[in-house]
Amino acid sequence: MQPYGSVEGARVEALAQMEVNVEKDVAEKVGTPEGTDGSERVAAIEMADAPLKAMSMRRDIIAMLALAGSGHPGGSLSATDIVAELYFGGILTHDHDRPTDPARDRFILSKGHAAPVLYAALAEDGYFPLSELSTLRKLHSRLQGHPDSKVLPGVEVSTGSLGQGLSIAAGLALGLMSSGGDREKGMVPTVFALLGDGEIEEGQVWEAVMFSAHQHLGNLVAIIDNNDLQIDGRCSELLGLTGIAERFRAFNWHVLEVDGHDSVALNGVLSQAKAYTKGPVAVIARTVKGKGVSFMEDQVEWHGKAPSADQAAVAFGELGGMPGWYSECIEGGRA
Amino acid sequence: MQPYGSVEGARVEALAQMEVNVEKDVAEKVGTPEGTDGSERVAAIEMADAPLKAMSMRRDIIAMLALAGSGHPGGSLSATDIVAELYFGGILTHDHDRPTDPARDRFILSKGHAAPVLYAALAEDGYFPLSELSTLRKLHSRLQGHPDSKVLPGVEVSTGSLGQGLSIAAGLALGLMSSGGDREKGMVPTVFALLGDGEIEEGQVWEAVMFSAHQHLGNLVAIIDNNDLQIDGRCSELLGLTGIAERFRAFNWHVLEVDGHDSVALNGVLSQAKAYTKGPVAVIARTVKGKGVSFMEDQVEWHGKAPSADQAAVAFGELGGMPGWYSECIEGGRA
Amino acid sequence: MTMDDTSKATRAAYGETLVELADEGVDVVAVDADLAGSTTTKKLGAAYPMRLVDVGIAEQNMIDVAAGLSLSGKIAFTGSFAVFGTGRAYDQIRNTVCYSKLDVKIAPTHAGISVGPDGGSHQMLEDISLMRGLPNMRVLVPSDYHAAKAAIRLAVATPGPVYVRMGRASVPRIYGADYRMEWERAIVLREGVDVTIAACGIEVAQALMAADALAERGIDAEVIDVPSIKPLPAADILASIRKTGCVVTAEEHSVIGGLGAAVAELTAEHLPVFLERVGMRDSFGTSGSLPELLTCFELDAPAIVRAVTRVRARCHRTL
Amino acid sequence: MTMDDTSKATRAAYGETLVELADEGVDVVAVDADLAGSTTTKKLGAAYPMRLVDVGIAEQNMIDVAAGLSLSGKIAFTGSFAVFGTGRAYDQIRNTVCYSKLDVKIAPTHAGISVGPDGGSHQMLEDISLMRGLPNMRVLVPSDYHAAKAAIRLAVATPGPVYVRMGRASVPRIYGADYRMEWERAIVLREGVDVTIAACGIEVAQALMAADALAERGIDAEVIDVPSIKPLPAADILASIRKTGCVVTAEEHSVIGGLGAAVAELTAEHLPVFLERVGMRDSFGTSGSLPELLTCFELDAPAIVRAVTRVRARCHRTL
Ligand SMILES: Cc1ncc(C[n+]2csc(CCOP(=O)(O)OP(=O)(O)O)c2C)c(N)n1
Ligand SMILES: Cc1ncc(C[n+]2csc(CCOP(=O)(O)OP(=O)(O)O)c2C)c(N)n1
Ligand SMILES: [Mg+2]
Ligand SMILES: [Mg+2]
Repeated sequence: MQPYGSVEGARVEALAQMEVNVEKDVAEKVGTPEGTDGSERVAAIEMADAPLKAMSMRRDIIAMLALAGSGHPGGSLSATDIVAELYFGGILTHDHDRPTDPARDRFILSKGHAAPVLYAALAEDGYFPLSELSTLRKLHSRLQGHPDSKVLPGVEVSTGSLGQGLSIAAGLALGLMSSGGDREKGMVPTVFALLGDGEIEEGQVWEAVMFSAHQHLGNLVAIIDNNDLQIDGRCSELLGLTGIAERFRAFNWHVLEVDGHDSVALNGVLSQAKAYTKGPVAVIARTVKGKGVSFMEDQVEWHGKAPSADQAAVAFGELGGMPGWYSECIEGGRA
Repeated sequence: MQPYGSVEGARVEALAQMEVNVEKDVAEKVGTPEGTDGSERVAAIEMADAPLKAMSMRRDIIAMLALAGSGHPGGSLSATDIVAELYFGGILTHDHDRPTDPARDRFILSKGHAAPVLYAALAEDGYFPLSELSTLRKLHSRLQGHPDSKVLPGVEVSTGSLGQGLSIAAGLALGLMSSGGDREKGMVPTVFALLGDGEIEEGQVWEAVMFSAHQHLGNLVAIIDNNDLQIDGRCSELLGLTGIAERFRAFNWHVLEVDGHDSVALNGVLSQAKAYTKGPVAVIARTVKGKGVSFMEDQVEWHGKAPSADQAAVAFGELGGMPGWYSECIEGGRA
Repeated sequence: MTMDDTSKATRAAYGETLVELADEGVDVVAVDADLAGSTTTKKLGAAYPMRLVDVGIAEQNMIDVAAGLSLSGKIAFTGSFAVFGTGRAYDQIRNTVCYSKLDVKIAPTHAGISVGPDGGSHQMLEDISLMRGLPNMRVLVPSDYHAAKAAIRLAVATPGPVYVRMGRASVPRIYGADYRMEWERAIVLREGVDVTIAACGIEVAQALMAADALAERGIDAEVIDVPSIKPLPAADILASIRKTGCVVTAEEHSVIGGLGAAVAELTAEHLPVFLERVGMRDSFGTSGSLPELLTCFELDAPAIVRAVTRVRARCHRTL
Repeated sequence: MTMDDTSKATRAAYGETLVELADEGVDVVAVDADLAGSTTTKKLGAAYPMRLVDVGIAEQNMIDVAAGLSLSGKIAFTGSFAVFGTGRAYDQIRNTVCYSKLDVKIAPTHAGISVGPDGGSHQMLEDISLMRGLPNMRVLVPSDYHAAKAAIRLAVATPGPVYVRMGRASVPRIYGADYRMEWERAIVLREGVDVTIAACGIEVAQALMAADALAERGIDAEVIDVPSIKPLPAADILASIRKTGCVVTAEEHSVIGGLGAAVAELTAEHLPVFLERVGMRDSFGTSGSLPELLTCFELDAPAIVRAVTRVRARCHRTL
C-alpha cells in the first residue's frame, strides 16, 4: 500500500486553488445565460458548486474503480463535468429525499457503462451514503456494474445496452408532456439523456432522433459526450463519425455545441437547452475521455480498465486528494 | 368472370402508342448519359426495352396478385419502372442462364413485400416461365409471399423483414471488392439495393449508411422508392420523413435524385450511380405508389391488398391488356 | 366451440379492449410501428388520439418509447407483428422492459403460421420461447376472441411485463363474454381419462376436434387450454396427467421452447411420462392458406389424433 | 481436468483459430461491433487486415454485413458479446442468416454469468435458447479452450449457420490439443452407473468436481459433455440414461430453453425419467466474481451434488 497521508495536503491546496479559479470564472462569465435579474448571484453560486462537485466526483470515480477492480473510467471522467453541472449546477430539478417526485426532471444515463459518474453524483448529492460507493460491482451491491433502477433510488431506468436511452427518454418526455402541465410555463419536467459518441452508431438512436423531432419533444435534451473514442479506436476513424451536429440538424433537431469541460459554458448551454420548448435539443459536448487524470486522458485503453492502487494514488495526486470515504475504507481494510 | 376479349385490342393499341412515345423519348434524350461512342444506338434500343417491359411487368403484377388474393400492389407498382430499368435498361449485368455467375451485378430487394415486381422482372427475363407467376403465395410455390433465395434462382437473398437489405448489400459489396477485380476498370460487380421510404425509418438502415460511407463502397447503390407512403399513412406525416437527400448527404453519401417513372432519366441516373466509384450512391427516386393503375395511385389502402377479379379487369384496361399467361390460367380454371 | 358468425380473430379483441379500458379510466396507451391498422390499435387512436403513438417502422424504438411512457405512469402496450414485435426488439424487451421490470405489455399480433400467404419470414414460431425465457416476463396465449379480451385485462391488472400472443386469423369461439383468465390456471374444456391434450392458441380448437375424433375410436381424451404459459399451471397440468398417464401438447409454435417444452420441463422434474409435442418441427413456415398449412405442418386435428395414438402406444409398450 | 497454467478462456481460441484457418487458406472473415479486442477477433485483423471488419456499435448491421460477405463466398464469423451478438440482432439472424441458410457463424463471446462484475445487463443466459429455437441453426457450446478451437473448426467445416458460445473467464483444461468435436456426439468424461450428469460449457468442470464429491459418498456418477446442443446427441444421452435411470443437466444458462430443456424434450418423448436442471432459475444475473456467482446462483459443484441427491431421491421414491 502507498502512504496516502501526503496526498491530503495536496488535496486541500488544490481545492483552495480551484475555488479561486471558480470565483474568477464566475466573475468573468456571469450574465452569459439569458435573463439577468436579482437571482443572478444565487445562480452563479449554484453554478460554482458544480466544478467543486465535479472534482469530488472524479476522486469518487477513481476510488470506486480501484476498489472494484474493473469498470469504465474513461467515459465516466469525460462525462463528469456534464453530470456535475446537471446535478449541482442548478439544471436538474430534483430532490434526493423524494427520488420519485413526479415533478422532478429526469436524467437517463444512456451510456450505462459510465455508471460510476452517476453513482458519484447521486452519492455526493445525498441519495445514499458516500461509503456505499465502495461496494461498486460487488455481490449484493446496489451499485451494479451498469445502473439497475430496481435497486437504486435515483436511477430512472436500467441501462447498459447502448443505444436505448434516447428512445426511453423520448417516451418518457412524451408521457410527461401528455400528462398535462404547461410546457411554456416550465411546468413539464425535462428529460435529459446522456449518450456516448460511439453509442450513436446504434441505429436505434436514429429511430429515436426521427421520432423525437417529429413529436416536437420540447422537453427532451440529448447530450452527446463527444470524446471521439469508443472501444476499438477513434469514432472518427472506426466509422467516420464526424460532423455529428450536421447529422442531427439534417434530422431536424436544434443543436448546441459546447466545451464539455467548461462549467460556465455548459451551464449556459444546458439552461438554454432546457428552456427551448419548440423541439428536442442535442447538446454536442466536446470532451476528453479520461479527463482529469493525465495518464488516462484521450487514451483508448482506459475505456474499460480499473486503475491499480498505485495508479489510483497518482490520480488522487492530480485530483487534489483521495475521498474521505475511500481512506476510511482502505484503513478499515488494513485494520 | 368478366369478358376479357375486348381488352386485348386495347392492349395492342396501347403498346403501339407506347412504342411511338419511347422512340420519341429516346430520340430526344439520347446522349444524356456520359460517354457517347458507337454503342450509343445499341444502348438507346436497350433502354427503350425497359418501358415496354415495365408495362408487361405491371400487368404481371396485377394478374399475380388477383390470382393470389393477397399481397402488395402499391409498392410493387411504384418500383416497377426502377426494376425494369435495372433488368431491361442495360444497367444490371446478369444472365438468366447463369444466375450464380460470380461476375453478375447483384440486385437486393430490401423492401421484400414488393416481391411481385421482382418475380415479374425475373419471369419476363426468362429466369423461370411466366406461367409460374400464377403460383404466387400458393402452397409449395417458389414464389413465396416474400422472396426466398433458397428456392428461387435470381433471388440473391431472402427479404421481407424491412431494414436489412442495405446492410446485406454493403457486406456483399465489400466482399466483392475485396475478392479482387479493379473497380476503376469496372471489373467489380455492382450491388444495387432497393429500399422503401418508410423502410428507412428502421435504424439499421442508418447503421448501414454510416458503414458504407466509411468503407467507401464505390460498388454500392441504394435506391429509395420515395412514394411518400407506408402502411399507416404518409411518411412525411407519420414521422416527418422529408429531405431524405439531405439526410444521406449529412451521412457523407453521394446523392442523385430522379423521377422514378421517367425511363430515360432513370437510365441516366442509374448508369451514373453505377459508374461512380468513390463511394456509395443513394438514388432518391420520386415515385407514385400504385403507379399505372388509376384507382391505386397514391392510395395508402392499396399498400397490401389484392385486387378482385373485377378490379384487375379495370387495371388491365389501363395497362393495355391482360398477360397471356393470365388469360390461359383463367381459361384453364374455367375448363 | 362454434365456428360461426361469432368467430373472430384474437387480434380483433386488441384495440377494442384498449378502448374499453380507456373508457373505464385506465391510463393505457399503445405504441405501434406502422401496423396500427393491422394490429387494431388504431381503434384506440380513433377514440383517444393521444393514447396511440405510431413510431413508424422502428420496432426497437417502439419498445423503448413504451418503456418511457410506462415510466411516466402509463400502462403501455406495444404492437407490430409478432415476428418483429418480439424478435426485432428482443434486447430492448430484455434489457429495458424486463430488467427494469416496467409496466409494458408486449402484445403483437399476427403470430404463428396463421398469417398464411405472407410466408416464412412473417410466420413467427419462436415468440413463446423468446418471451418465456425472459426473467420477469409473463406469457399469455389466448385461444379465442373472448380469451384475448380476458388476457389483455389480466395483463393490465398485473404490474410488470406481460406478453400477450395474438393472431390474424379468425378462430372458433370457445368462451363466452363472461370468461375471466387467471394466472397459473388451465381450463379443462373436456374431461377424459385416457390422455391429456394440453393446447394453447388456435390449437385449442384443433384439440377439441381431435378429442371428438378420438371419442369415435373409443379414446377418452381430456382437453385442457393452457393460456398461462408462464407461470405455467403446474398443479392443473400434473393433476390431469396423474389421471391420464400421458400427454400430448399442441401449439402453433415450434416444438422447441414453447408450451410443449414447458410441459416437458415440468413432467421431467415432477412426473416423468410420455409426451408428444404437436407443433412446428423446427422448420420455417411457408406461403399457403391456414387450412393448408395446418395440414402441411401436421398441426391439424388429425395430426393431434396421430400424436395421441403414438404416445399411447409408447405408454402401453412400457407398462 | 486441470486448472493450471493451461487454463484459458474459450474466447482465447477465437481469433487464434481464425488466424490458423486463414493461414491454411480458408476464406474466413470476422465482423465485429466495437469489441474486436474483447472477442479476440482483433488477432485476425492483425494478421490479415482485410479479414476483419469492424462495423462500430451496430450489432444488427454486423450480422447482415456478415450475411453479405457470405454471399460473396466467404465464411463469415460475427463477434460482440453474447447478449448483444444474439439478442440485439435476433431478427437479422432469423430472417436473413437462417431463413436464407447462409454460411454465417454467430460466435460471440462473454456469454453467461462469467462476465462477472458487469452485472445482469451483460450476463447472457438465454442465448442457447434463442439460437436453438431457430430453424437451420446448429449450436455448439465448448467447455474449454481446446474444445472452442475444435468448435470453430467444426463450424467452418459445416456449411450454413452455426452458433458457437464462448466465455470470458478462464476455465480448466479438459481436452488435449488433439480433440476433435463432432455433431450429435456427447463425450463420456467419466463413466458411472448411478446418475447421468449432462453438462456443457463451464459447467462441465463443475460436473467433474461434483462427480468426485459424489464418489466420496459412494455415488457413481457418469459425466457427459454435450457440446453439440443442436443437433442433440440423442443416442448418446439416451444410452447413458438407460444405464443410470436418472439425469441432472448443468449449464451456465437459464433452465428454460437450454440444454436442460433439450434433454427434457428428448426424455419426455423417448424415455421418461426424473431430471433435475442445474442452471439459472429464471432470474437475471448480478455483479460479483465468478466463484461468488456460481455459488450464489447454485451453479457450482455442490449445487450439482444437491441436484443429484434430489433426483435420486425422487427416482427411488417412485421405484
Ligand atoms: C448494445 C451494446 N453494444 C456493445 C456494448 C459494449 N460497449 C460498452 S461501452 C462501448 C463503447 C462506447 O463508446 P462511447 O459510446 O463513445 O462511450 P464513451 O466513449 O463515452 O465511454 C461498447 C461497445 C454495449 N454496452 N451495448
Ligand atoms: C421489420 C419490419 N417491420 C414491419 C414490417 C411490415 N411492413 C411491411 S411493408 C411496410 C411498409 C413499408 O413502407 P415502405 O418502405 O415505404 O414501402 P413501399 O411504400 O415502397 O411499399 C411495413 C411496415 C416489415 N415487413 N418488416
Ligand atoms: Mg466515446
Ligand atoms: Mg413507401
